[in-house]
Amino acid sequence: MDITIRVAGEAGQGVQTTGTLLAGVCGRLGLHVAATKSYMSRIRGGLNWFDVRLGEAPLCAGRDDADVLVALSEAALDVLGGGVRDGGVALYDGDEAPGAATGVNFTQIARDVAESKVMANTVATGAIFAVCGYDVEKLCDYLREQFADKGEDVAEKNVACARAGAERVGALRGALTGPKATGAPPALMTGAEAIGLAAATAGVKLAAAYPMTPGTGTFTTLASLADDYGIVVEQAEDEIAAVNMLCGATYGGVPAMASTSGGGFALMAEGLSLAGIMELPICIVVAQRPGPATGLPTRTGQQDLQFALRAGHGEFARAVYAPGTVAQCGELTRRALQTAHRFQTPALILTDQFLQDFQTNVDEPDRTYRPIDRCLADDAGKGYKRYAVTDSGVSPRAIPGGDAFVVVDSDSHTDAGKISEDLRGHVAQQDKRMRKAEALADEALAPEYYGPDDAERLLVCWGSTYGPCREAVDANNADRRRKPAAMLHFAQVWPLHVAAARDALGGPDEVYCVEGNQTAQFAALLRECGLLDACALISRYDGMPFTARYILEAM
Amino acid sequence: MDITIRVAGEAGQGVQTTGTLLAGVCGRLGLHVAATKSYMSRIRGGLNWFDVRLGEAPLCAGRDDADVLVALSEAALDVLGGGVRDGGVALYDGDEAPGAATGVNFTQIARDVAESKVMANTVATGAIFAVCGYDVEKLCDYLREQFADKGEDVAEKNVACARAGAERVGALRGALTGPKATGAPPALMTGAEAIGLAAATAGVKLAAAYPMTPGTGTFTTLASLADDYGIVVEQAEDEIAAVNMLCGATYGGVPAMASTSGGGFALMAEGLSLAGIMELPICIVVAQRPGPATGLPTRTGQQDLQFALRAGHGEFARAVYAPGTVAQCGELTRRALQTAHRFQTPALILTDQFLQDFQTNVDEPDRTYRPIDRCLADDAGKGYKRYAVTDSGVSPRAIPGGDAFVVVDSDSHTDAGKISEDLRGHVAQQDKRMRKAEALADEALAPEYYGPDDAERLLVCWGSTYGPCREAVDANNADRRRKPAAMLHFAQVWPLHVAAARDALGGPDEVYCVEGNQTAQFAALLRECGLLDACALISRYDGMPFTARYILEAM
Amino acid sequence: MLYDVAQADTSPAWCPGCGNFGILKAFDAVVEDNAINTRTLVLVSGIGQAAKLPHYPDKPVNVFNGLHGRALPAATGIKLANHDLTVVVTSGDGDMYGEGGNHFIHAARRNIGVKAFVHNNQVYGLTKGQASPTSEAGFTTKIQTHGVTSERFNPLALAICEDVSFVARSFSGDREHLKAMMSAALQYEGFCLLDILQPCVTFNRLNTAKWYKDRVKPVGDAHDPTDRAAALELAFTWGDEIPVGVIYTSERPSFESQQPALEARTLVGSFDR
Amino acid sequence: MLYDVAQADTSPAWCPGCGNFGILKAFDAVVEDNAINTRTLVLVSGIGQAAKLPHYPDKPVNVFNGLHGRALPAATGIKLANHDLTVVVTSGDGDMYGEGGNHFIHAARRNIGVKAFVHNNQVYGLTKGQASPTSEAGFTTKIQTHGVTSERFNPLALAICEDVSFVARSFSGDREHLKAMMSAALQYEGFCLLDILQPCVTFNRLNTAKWYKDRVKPVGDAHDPTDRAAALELAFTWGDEIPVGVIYTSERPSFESQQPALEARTLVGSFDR
Ligand SMILES: Cc1ncc(C[n+]2csc(CCOP(=O)(O)OP(=O)(O)O)c2C)c(N)n1
Ligand SMILES: Cc1ncc(C[n+]2csc(CCOP(=O)(O)OP(=O)(O)O)c2C)c(N)n1
Ligand code: SF4
Ligand code: SF4
Ligand SMILES: [Mg+2]
Ligand SMILES: [Mg+2]
Repeated sequence: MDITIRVAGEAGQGVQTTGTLLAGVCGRLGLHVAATKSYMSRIRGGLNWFDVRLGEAPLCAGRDDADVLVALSEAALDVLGGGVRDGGVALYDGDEAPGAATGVNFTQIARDVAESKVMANTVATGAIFAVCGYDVEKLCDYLREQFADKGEDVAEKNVACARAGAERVGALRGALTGPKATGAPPALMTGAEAIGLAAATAGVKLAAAYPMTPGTGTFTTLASLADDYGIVVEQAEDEIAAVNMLCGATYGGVPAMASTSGGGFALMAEGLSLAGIMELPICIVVAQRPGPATGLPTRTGQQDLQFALRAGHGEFARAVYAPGTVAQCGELTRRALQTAHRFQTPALILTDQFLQDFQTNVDEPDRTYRPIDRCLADDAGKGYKRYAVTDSGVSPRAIPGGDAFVVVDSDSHTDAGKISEDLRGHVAQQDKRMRKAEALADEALAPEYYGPDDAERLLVCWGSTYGPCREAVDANNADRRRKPAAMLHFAQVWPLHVAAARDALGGPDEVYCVEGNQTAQFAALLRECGLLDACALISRYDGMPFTARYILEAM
Repeated sequence: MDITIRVAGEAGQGVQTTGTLLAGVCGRLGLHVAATKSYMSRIRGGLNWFDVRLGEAPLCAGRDDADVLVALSEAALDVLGGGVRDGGVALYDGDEAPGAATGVNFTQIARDVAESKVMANTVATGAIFAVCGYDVEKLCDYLREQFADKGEDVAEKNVACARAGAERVGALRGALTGPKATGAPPALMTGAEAIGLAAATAGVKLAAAYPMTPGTGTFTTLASLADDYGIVVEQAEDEIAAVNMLCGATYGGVPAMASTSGGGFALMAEGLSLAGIMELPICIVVAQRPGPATGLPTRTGQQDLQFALRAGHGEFARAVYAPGTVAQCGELTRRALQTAHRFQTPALILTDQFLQDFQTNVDEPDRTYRPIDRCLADDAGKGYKRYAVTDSGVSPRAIPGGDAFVVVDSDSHTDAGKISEDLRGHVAQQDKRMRKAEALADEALAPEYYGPDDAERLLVCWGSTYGPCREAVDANNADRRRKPAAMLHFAQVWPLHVAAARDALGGPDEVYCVEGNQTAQFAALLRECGLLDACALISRYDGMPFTARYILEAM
Repeated sequence: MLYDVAQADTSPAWCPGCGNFGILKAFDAVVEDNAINTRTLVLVSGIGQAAKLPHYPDKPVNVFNGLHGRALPAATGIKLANHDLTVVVTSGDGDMYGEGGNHFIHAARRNIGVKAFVHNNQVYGLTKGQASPTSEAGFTTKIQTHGVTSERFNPLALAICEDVSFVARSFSGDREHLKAMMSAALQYEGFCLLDILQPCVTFNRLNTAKWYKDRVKPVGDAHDPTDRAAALELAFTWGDEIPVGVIYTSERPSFESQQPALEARTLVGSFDR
Repeated sequence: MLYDVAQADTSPAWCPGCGNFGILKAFDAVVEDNAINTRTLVLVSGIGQAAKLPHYPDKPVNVFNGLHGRALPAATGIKLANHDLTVVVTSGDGDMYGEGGNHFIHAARRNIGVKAFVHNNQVYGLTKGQASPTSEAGFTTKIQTHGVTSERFNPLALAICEDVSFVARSFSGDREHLKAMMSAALQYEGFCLLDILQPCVTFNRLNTAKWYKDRVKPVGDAHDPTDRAAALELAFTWGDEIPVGVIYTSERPSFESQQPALEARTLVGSFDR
């Protein structure tokens, strides 16, 4: 049992504020929440929507249609009105609503009740509460708490607005029955925030980035945490500067991270290669959006997998993670940082607009500072050689400022880091570095199998498609007429856990690769790795996220 | 029957001048010449060598060992002395030669004969002529011709030097029997020059690049041809500027080209993606060298294949050529430019230090200006839509300045090129663009099969390994005890001619992939394309080019 | 289910009250008043709110809306391909001075015949309000939580130091002045920098229209724009008074006028020879 | 068959007579004379002939020899990670003003506490003699076959315009002067630009040691380096006389001194908290 409330309107009309308030209070009440954002690349006007899906069990994706549409503009009603399911409710911020919608003039009510246009979002939230049959007083409590530091007046005005909104829906009160609170964890978090928080607690000390949607959310989160965790946050002049700052900072001894999107990542490719040869543990969040070039800057997609796997000239080891859930965003950020430091090589976190903005309940996040192990050699001194040749390929790593002199070079170098054109030494160093790739492969995360053991259909996916695929599996299996299905999700896309993948891929007859791109990039990778011959494809590259329905229909 | 003369010494000692003179005169005499360069990333000192291989039949690779070593420094003798084959000759530029070498003090002779240190290279060439049993007077004729515009005095001094050099080898005169002239085409050309000349004759009008070894040779060639062909040659402030200048110039209506190497190409990845969405026919020469990062800047390798295939965010069509010979450098440059224009999408030419510097006989190159077809729509006018949706995916292309307004955008756009967030329109345009990938695949060059039909062993290769592989095939097949072998060379690595490749790969039992990288990147591509399962690998990544011997020993 | 959002994709995508409107209107008027041949006019931009301008003029024009930060090299390529075209770059401060800073230096050094109209709102608009290279010290944002500490980038000074043909400043709120500056820039052969103060009503609450209006002051007739020292002095003047007008001009020949290959005809004109 | 070329890979990889030797010797002397703790000294460079310097000092030092053009952001990262380190960038004119131009602008804007010693030989040495951003107009090369037409980049002027802590020029041929300038730069907190005229005996036949020697002229005692206009005047002086010495100084605080996170300790010192 779940319902979706879609708040829609122009940028600047309060779509985001209303949605955030609604999601926040519902989380606090113990409802399972999944909020998704759809917006245009503009600051005012256009059509944005914010979906708050509520349920009695964990939710990990959005839906195509909505139960409640709160339209703040006419265009919102025009475009999205058809997406309200039969029996659903459409509210319109105006006195006369076109078509089947009900006019509730949130803005006017806010003006009347509180002499404030901006509180229209509270009015709307009150109205939504009433329509879904929730007790508006619970919303009022939440508002009092939220506005506590803004003074009683502001709080009470908001309370009055909420009540007025609830009242004014009239006959629509209780038109729908919202899911019951089932004690879901009250804290909500987005993917972008989860990455940022995990980075801060894991000890990232320099966040250097250049703003780029949808990577910016993580950068902003790190900025908001900077004072608490002692982080220097610097907006670089461009992405090239950012990646080279990371290289410098990690050389200097602190974990460092950047967030960006495809175009910015493209500019970082040379720096990635630098981290490869210098063996620096830099970490980059690549939040995908549809390309090529500027493409659709505020939409989602999974088109940069193959690019992320090969970006940078020359050959070097890397780890590429692709979290599927908000929780994984946190876990894998920590893991990426730790892996980068253990193996002294770059790690990428491949996410996308959908997951960056996806907001859901999380267990109260552990905010304690618990830095990763930087894996430094503490006994380095005279005669220290930064690139000593070892069996594992990992050389003892020291940082400058101590007893050892630390010499690193982008040229081919000796084991002491000195520039060198010794061809044999070059091979020795190249072999040493590439041995780390083997060790990395041994550590690769096994893909997660979800579904019955005897599934006949398998949805193979990676990254943010976890949620929709998992829901598609559940929906498929709920229907007895359909062949049983399972999901195989890769949260690490490089290196692959070959044995586990082979195992899981061997069973089912029908294998589908679900990917947010046109050329089936992950399927290509599986073929390249000898893991899969042919498979069916379920692809989407229109900029919108997958939903369970989309997948089910394509199966 | 072929011999290799290796001229070696410090940078700045005249290795290059001597080698070039020797190669030049031998070409003029109708000998088959293959000259290769091995040099360090420094301007003076170190150890460079220039191999001139002479034969009675076309030569397409260098050799590991040498018949004649002309050592201009002691280090040259130390390091390369062991590489002189039994019965070979080592000359040393000094009175007393260490070890088995013979001292011929070229420098002193030049001073004595011509009061000029620099003419030591002419003395050395004279000496080489004598050792190989060639008539030094033929060299003298050539010198007179070469120095005609420098005045008789200079010419005659050189002649005197050549004669003196020949004389001073004494008993070594005729120690070896050089191959006979067999009427080989007298003109010599390097890969870098062949690309540059082909670009100029094909109508490249803007060459914008940032210097980077080993790409610079092509840029320099274009600069030298600029006056003859009316080319603007601009050294960009960085590679990002270069690629964006190309985008601007091709939009403006002229073919445009850049040359670079891996690190510079990394910086161009975003611009490549721009050309993808804007559908601009830019052309980039990527001359590979070993990475990661700065790596070995003057050595050779084939490590950037996978990167070149996926560089740039988002999904778009591209063509990637990988010439195997100097002749192919010319042909494929023209083809790359024409393909880029036919399909309005970027084309890459993947070469490397070995091939850029490889110098060999070519049929008198056609220097006439014969511009490619830019495939412009000449009837574009009012209501023109740059991105009209067509079956082929190719839209009629107009350029600004005429009747049509030409609107291009890096954002997702309408068929008229206007920025647009219409998701359906986005898909329509993306589909349109990707249809070109299919057409490109239909046009792909079939790989070249060389060897007997019943070969049991197949050497699969791409790019500059053509020569060594072909020679390895010949050497293999000359030995009756060995299983017959053939070569399958891909001069286009994307898209692949799948049918032809499948056909050729199906036959032989033993398939070897010969690649100048560590991770078998082309083999991975073949696997990805379903063309090859497992295969043996012959790889080299020490910075030196393959030789037939290297391959034979690895087979 | 793919919603048909196209109809909500209204144009221009700017906020009501944004200074960009004033720039667009001035531009339209300049095209109209000077009877500029739009067939040979190319508007080039990068990415940002300002960078959308090329899509919005009244009259149709040729448009190259390229990558963030890369308008200048693209414009350079266009101008070299066909120097008969009038090439105008119209883009934001982040675009031109941040991501595009290196191209700004070198376009100035070349003195390429491109006119750069920079919508300087002292903020990153499209990405929602981060500081730009021209943000004031102390300007706080969600990234610069303790305020900007870096020195404001001084584009005028740099352009003057590199001796470009024309350097001016104007204000989006003064239509007539802005038109005059745009028209003047279009007269010059080499690189022209027109830095346009432009209020961003959404993200820049510091440098508002009023803030600018209270400060802009036309340079007097006494100013000799060929006097580099005087021009630099004006370029450094920023506070209670902000000079607007033609700050600097130079006789240095344009890049394209010194290219042997362009003497007889344009590159595109010589393609078929 | 892989020849063992290692033994021929002698060090330094510079041409005999190159101005880089003078810079290296001055640097070694400064380290020696000032008893600089080399354990907390990091030399950062990009790629080029100049950029090899970090590998050659007498005493061992920490070295970060990064990408072409990217020394400054790397140095910024190092300084932020551990601002107790002395971070010196020693690289070429192509590296710093060509490929690295944008970082130069923004390092100056930040006033990050990094000392940039630029070996300005007015040419690209390592890639065999193309023009650099500081090449003279008319300088011909295999690429610039008709000679450079772009304006020489004026790094001093830019750094002065962006109000960095210290701007000086010296000459590799005047050891004492160069040592004095290096030592002075090491005293300042913020960004220090030391542009060092350096003959390239192989590729620059125009700006030879003699050419420089004939022209360099120490700025007199009368010059007040805190006077921006006077400093700019000197920055523009280039011809029969080329001023060397401390051109400009500023009291502007360094970037790192304004970072709240760095108040108590270095980032690296706070990692384990
Ligand atoms: C390579 C790259 N990095 C980052 C971005 C994201 N981005 C788009 S516009 C912009 C800044 C815009 O600022 P400005 O140029 O001042 O324009 P405004 O929106 O203020 O008019 C940024 C950072 C991008 N599109 N491409
Ligand atoms: C991205 C990239 N582009 C180009 C190069 C090639 N490259 C190496 S050094 C150099 C120029 C060096 O000039 P400069 O910095 O002045 O140093 P110099 O050799 O003159 O001391 C270039 C273009 C490179 N290494 N990386
Ligand atoms: S965000 Fe600022 S600059 Fe952009 S349109 Fe809105 S007001 Fe104008
Ligand atoms: S090429 Fe020039 S700068 Fe480089 S080492 Fe030689 S003389 Fe010095
Ligand atoms: Mg702006
Ligand atoms: Mg230089």
